[in-house]
Amino acid sequence: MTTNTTVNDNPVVLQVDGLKTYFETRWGTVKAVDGVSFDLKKGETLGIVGESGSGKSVTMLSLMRLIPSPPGQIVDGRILLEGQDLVPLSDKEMSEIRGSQIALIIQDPMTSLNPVFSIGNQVGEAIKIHQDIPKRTVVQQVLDVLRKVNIPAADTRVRDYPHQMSGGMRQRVVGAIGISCEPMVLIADEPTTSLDVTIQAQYLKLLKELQEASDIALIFITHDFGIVAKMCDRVAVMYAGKIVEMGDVRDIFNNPSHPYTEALLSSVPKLEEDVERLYSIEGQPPTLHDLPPGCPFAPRCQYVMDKCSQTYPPEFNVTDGHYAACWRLE
Amino acid sequence: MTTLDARPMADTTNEVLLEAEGLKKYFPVTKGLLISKVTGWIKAVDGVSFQIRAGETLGIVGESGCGKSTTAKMLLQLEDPTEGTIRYQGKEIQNATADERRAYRSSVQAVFQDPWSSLNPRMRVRDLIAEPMVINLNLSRREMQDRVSKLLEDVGLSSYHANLYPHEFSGGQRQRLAIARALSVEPQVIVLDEPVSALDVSIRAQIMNLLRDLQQEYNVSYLLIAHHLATVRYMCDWVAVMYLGQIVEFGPTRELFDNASHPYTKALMNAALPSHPDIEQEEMILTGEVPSPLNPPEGCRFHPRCPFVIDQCSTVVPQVRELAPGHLVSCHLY
Amino acid sequence: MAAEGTLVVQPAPMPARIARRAWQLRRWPLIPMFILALFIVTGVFAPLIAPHDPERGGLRDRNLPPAWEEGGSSEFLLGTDHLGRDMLSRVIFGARISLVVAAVTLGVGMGIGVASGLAAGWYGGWIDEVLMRVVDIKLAIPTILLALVLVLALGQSFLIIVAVLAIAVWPRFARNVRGEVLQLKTMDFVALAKVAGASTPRILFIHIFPGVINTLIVLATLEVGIVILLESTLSFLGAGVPPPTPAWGSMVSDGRDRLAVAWWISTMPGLAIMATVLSMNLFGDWLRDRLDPRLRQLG
Amino acid sequence: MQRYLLRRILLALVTLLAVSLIIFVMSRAAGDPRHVYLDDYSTQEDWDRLTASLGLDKPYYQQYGIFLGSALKGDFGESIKEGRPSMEVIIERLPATFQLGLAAFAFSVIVGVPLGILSAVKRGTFLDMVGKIVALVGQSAPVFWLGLMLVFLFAVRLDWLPPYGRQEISSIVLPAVALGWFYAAANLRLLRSAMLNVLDSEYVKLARAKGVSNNAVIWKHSLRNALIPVLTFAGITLGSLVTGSLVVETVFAWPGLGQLAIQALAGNDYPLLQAVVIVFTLMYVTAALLVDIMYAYIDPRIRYA
Repeated sequence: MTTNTTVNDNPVVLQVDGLKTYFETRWGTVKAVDGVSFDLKKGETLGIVGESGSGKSVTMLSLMRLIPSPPGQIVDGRILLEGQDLVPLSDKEMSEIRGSQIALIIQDPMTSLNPVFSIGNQVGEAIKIHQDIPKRTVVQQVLDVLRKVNIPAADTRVRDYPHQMSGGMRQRVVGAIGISCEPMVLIADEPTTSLDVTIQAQYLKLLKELQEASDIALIFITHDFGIVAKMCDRVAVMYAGKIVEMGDVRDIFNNPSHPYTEALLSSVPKLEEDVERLYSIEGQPPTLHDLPPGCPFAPRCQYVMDKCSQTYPPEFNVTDGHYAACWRLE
Repeated sequence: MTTLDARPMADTTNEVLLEAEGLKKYFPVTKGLLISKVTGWIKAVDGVSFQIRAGETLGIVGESGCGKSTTAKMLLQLEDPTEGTIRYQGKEIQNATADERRAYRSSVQAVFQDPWSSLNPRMRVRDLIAEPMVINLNLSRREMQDRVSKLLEDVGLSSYHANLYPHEFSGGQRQRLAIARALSVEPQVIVLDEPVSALDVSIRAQIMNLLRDLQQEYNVSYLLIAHHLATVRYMCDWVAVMYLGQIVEFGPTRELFDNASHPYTKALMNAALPSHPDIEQEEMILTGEVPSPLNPPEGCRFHPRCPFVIDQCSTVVPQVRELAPGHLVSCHLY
Repeated sequence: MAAEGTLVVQPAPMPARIARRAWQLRRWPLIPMFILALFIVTGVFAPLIAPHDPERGGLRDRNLPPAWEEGGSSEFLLGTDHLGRDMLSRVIFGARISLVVAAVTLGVGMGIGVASGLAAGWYGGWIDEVLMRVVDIKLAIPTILLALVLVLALGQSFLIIVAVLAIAVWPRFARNVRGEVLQLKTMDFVALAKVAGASTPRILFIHIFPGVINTLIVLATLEVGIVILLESTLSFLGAGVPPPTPAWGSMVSDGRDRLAVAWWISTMPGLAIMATVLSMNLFGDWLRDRLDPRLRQLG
Repeated sequence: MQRYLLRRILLALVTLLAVSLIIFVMSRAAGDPRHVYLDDYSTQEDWDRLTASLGLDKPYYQQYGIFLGSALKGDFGESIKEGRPSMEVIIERLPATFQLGLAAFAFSVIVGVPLGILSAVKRGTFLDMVGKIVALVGQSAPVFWLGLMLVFLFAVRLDWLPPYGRQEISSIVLPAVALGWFYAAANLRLLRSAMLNVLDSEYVKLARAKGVSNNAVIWKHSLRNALIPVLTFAGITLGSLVTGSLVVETVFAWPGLGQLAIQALAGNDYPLLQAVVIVFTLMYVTAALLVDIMYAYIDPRIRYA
């Protein structure tokens, strides 16, 4: 496990401040991301945990400025990458930043590579766009980066097409594209959900090594606390478009302070020990249009109080750097 | 037969319901322009034996392509075994009479992974749940309705849901409907093929607990197919680990998880994600990927990826050892 | 979760559902539906609606322009043709032929197409192979040419026309139904029906066929347009329903050499064809979006 | 790839064989060919001679064999009306048909492809509207009527272009537009929906995340993928391009194969008609084969299958 004492002193590379991304749908405004703030230091790994519809993927797309518009739009907030706000940038300015300073690894290795271009072509594309270097050097760099992600026989496989590779290999290629221009921030959106366990383990190890080698700040979007436990320094738990709890990984695991975090942690079976009975969170995650006022988790919460269904709770500090939005902490 | 025979010799007294012996399923690989000819066989399942006993749960774990789902399909008669026998209450089903086959159909039901594809979107919940009863039982309309209502309540829904269509339910609720449908003919065995892996995290516990409760109430046995080890630990009495079409290790759940012995089982456990950041995991990451079942490796099938490989692994098929009562492993190290 | 990143669609609460219904109502394609209704009504009640006898005209009234042109008369709203027959009445009666031909052809073609598509998709193997080859072969022979040859060989009659057009439309039904069945076949609910002991006919009729109906409805609306176009092309070439029955295609042909003197003889029936086919297409598009946007590439 | 192509070629041959069989059966079903050549004044001797020379005294399968054998040599007998080998007549007409087909194809690509892409990219804008109208007219207006309307407008009223024939270069404009419009519409619709699908895909998302500019996303990443369904369509509807040429050539008195086919039909000229049908089929099969090769070029999943 990483020791975060060293990371703590690093400078902040990414600061997100009051981010709101809304979608206009025929059912009304969907507040997919509704006031999300966090920061990320050099070399740090932040986990963003949530279920489907929690807003974690929309957060990721907002950071990349890839929200399909219409219907979506960043309506408020700032995304500061090394002090530069990404929100007001034009498409052209943003595409210079995408892939070079902030990069993305997406979920499904089967659909995230273009079927009609060779691997080498797809990995080299970002390099060609962002670096002004001769063709020969591009080829060399492509091979280097493919070797970095441990693709065996990289010099022959560059000419392969995606359909000729296994899921694990494709995901490595997607990873290679992500790191090809040595970004400051790398966002990994559930990069291992469709991989087998042993392949997942290989991939997580690889990501860790890559991150440590060049001090990338990594954001891990996931629904699985196991990945957080294995990979992350800090974690933000999202529910219905908001961060409900955030803090150091150990603090969260040892002292989950939001009832949702607590419930999620105790609803997962454990590999290491027998569990008599899992805690089960009743009900369903809410739909994001016409959310009730107050805390969206209130209808499923075992500690619910009158206040909860009236006003959304502010963030209460639990310990230094660990806060949760729950009235119980008042 | 040198493949591992995962039929517990040990201390259970429960009656054996369903038994598989030496099950094999080979899929032909064909080649040809207009008329195709067989050029090879994919050995999806290659000699698998196990038992399912009354009221117990057997788990089969493994990665994709290990043959666990094909095994389930053979039990459900969705695929015909290439070789081997399936016995239900001591009777072989391959050469059973039509009546016995019908009895088997209603005794073995299934719940699949994808709750979106396992319910016909054009049928009302009432008809979906009743379908197995309509086919297999001779009930009056009234009895049928009463049973649908009871089933809905048993799986945590209400009888008024019977008039709705599947698209009006969430993933977790649909999985509940699928379970109600499987239970409708009061089967003895339900094959659960990855029943929770497509669901949201907060819903998984609901469904796992529901399945455990229903097992008590209906005294039904489960065959659980899964890739997630912790789920298997929570749900099962017995666990079989499969690799490339064969069972490599088998035992009572607790024994197997505490004393995992086959290198593949160990690797799976180490690759699984920890439940707390302080849990130190042994660094044992397998290299390479699962080889093609078209030409499985000689000797022990795991040897090309095995960190503890010794000379004989590549030539000799390992013997099966019993390490503890009921705990079997197929490996040269023991 | 498979749907990660998209918004979860859950049963919407009642008010929202009502709102959605209203929203959909507002998007009904009113104009195309009105034209289609007009087409069907005039087709069925042609003798009651038409102001004149479509097959008789007076030599005195030859080549009269439509009412709004100079020299037009309000007696012949759309003018008259070279034999002095009322264009409006002829267009109205033409709807009848198109309607009947389209309905019968579609019925026959769809029946054959669905049956063979179901068989090919479900059983696969050589049935599938043979069927798809037949479809390929059919596509290789130009429909119109095949129709012309058949009409020439077997004589010009309503039955022959319908048979020829049915031959033209069934492959598309077969191909699409087959594709749909192949996909439905892999759905878990089909496997579960087998597990429950359902017989093949039960699976085909309770689980597979209803899944194909949407596709069929949409495809049928699109094919109606194609049938009408084919029928009019045949009658334009003189191989359609035999004269003097007024068919739109042959009416266009009548005006061919008179464009300079009486442009309306060709224009009016052509507009009728286009309006009908256009409405069918718009209606089909709308239906498809409503029933299943997945079918967008149908064809 | 080789196996894929080999299979395609084999299937094309099977198709040709089947079509030849259909033609043979139909020509026999259409009536006794001897009646076409001989009239009431011919003698029994004439009959017998013709019977022997046409091979009508032999069993049907042998007759088919003879038919096939001479067809392979390009010999379809003499055209009744022209009194010379059918193939000769056809070869004279081929250039005109090719010209028209190519011009129509060019029109359909030049109009359909850019409009299809732009309507997808600029969905809901004025351009999309224009695309929609072009597509709807192309799909709904009968080709023959569209042709006549073009003649009426551009030849009769405006007198810009010749109404029919093949004398001047400008003669080709109207028939090409009339014939090409339907395919332009089809290309447009297919490309638009395929582009919309592709633009929504994960790999386009990843390409954008790499920093690929909007234009490169559209022209490089999306178009090639979106062309796959368009090509599939082209493969299965080339047959109707031929059909269309029958009608258009008739409307515009364009001296090509289509017009020849209609003339052959009208004149009961069976040997000529058979030849025309076979040539049409051959053209279709070849075009479909070309599409299959293109397909393999565009989609590596086929190339390396």
